[in-house]
Amino acid sequence: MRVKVLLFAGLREAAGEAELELELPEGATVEELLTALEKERPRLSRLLPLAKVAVNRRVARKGTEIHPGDEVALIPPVGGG
Amino acid sequence: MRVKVLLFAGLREAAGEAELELELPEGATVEELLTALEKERPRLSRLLPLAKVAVNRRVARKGTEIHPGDEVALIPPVGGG
Amino acid sequence: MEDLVKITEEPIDLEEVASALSSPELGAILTFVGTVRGIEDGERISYLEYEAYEEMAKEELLAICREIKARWPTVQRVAFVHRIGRVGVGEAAVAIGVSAPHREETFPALAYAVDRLKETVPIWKKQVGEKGARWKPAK
Amino acid sequence: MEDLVKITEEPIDLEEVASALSSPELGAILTFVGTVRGIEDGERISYLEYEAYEEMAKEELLAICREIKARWPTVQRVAFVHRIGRVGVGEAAVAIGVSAPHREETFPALAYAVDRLKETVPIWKKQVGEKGARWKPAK
Repeated sequence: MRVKVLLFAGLREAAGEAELELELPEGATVEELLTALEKERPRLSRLLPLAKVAVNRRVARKGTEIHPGDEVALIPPVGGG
Repeated sequence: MRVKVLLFAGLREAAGEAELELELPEGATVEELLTALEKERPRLSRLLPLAKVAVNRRVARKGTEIHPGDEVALIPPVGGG
Repeated sequence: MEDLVKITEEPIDLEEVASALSSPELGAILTFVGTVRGIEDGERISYLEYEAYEEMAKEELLAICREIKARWPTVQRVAFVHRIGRVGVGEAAVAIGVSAPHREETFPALAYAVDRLKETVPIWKKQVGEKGARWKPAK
Repeated sequence: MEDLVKITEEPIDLEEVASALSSPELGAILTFVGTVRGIEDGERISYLEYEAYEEMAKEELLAICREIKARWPTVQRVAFVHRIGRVGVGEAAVAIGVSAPHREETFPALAYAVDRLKETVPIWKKQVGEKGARWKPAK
């Protein structure tokens, strides 16, 4: 499946794009997504360990499975206000 | 000496005036002022025990002496805000 | 800029309060607004009527400003605006604010400012409602 | 009336925040405004640039509104307005407010709201100053 991943803040700048697409096996976990992403975008490797992953706008665990149509986003450390 | 006394809130309404004058011996204390006031305005007697007395805009003790030209005010229980 | 201490018959201008507390070093502005409730202990209220011993109230409020800055030294500005005269239901009777570079001390400082206003400043309120009019001391 | 949750590129309108929190039963309105400081750790700042994952940020803010009202039940309204894009020194980046019939619960509720905003809501700030630009996580 093709999964769209939203990027923000430092991760967006490091990637040079606000969203990207990854090819993943259906039902791949968040952890597998991160591994695939690090392989495809090595320049994100320093920032990825600090980021949380949101699936459908909720922070997900490493083992959460991703399904077609899910909204996936990488959340680097936040700092509103 | 003639001493001007400012009245506020319930005391002002009970007295029917916002300020009054009392004749007191020079150097009379706050306590003596209250006694004289109660005698001259008996209808204030219920409210006077609840009030503080300010001399020159500071809350004074019973023994504080009043001098000519002092600004005396009766402060019933406050409730701003 | 000085602290803002004002007793006024005009409606309270929140922009004036915000601007008195604003400065490029002060990143945290905390403001309390007290408004007139339409119901008190089950009684429908028409309006409140506030009265102040203005000169003494201003001196007391300035003293509270100094106390706050001594006790919470990061707080750099304090504002007190109290309306007097008739204040209708839903309208602001008082606005109290503090500002500091960071927010931590603004919360205890403002809570203290509100408490002290109610305890020691010569301002009185008469509640006028369906059961008549009466002077209400602070709770 | 609903809670106010808004993420906007426009300057924050404090009147809108006050009006969202106002109602004749709600006598206590407490508002925090966070502004951009001109100096951070000795560095002169030009501006901050805020970015949000807007859809998720709004859902998180609405969840915080619900948490607050569950934990401090007298709090009846909550407002969060966060500016995004470039915010100049001295300008407001965020306004957060709560209102209740009486003031007691507004203080802990608002302190909690500010803390939670900084910890969990997907909004980022880039500080641009004389030493360059960098993303700043919350302290």
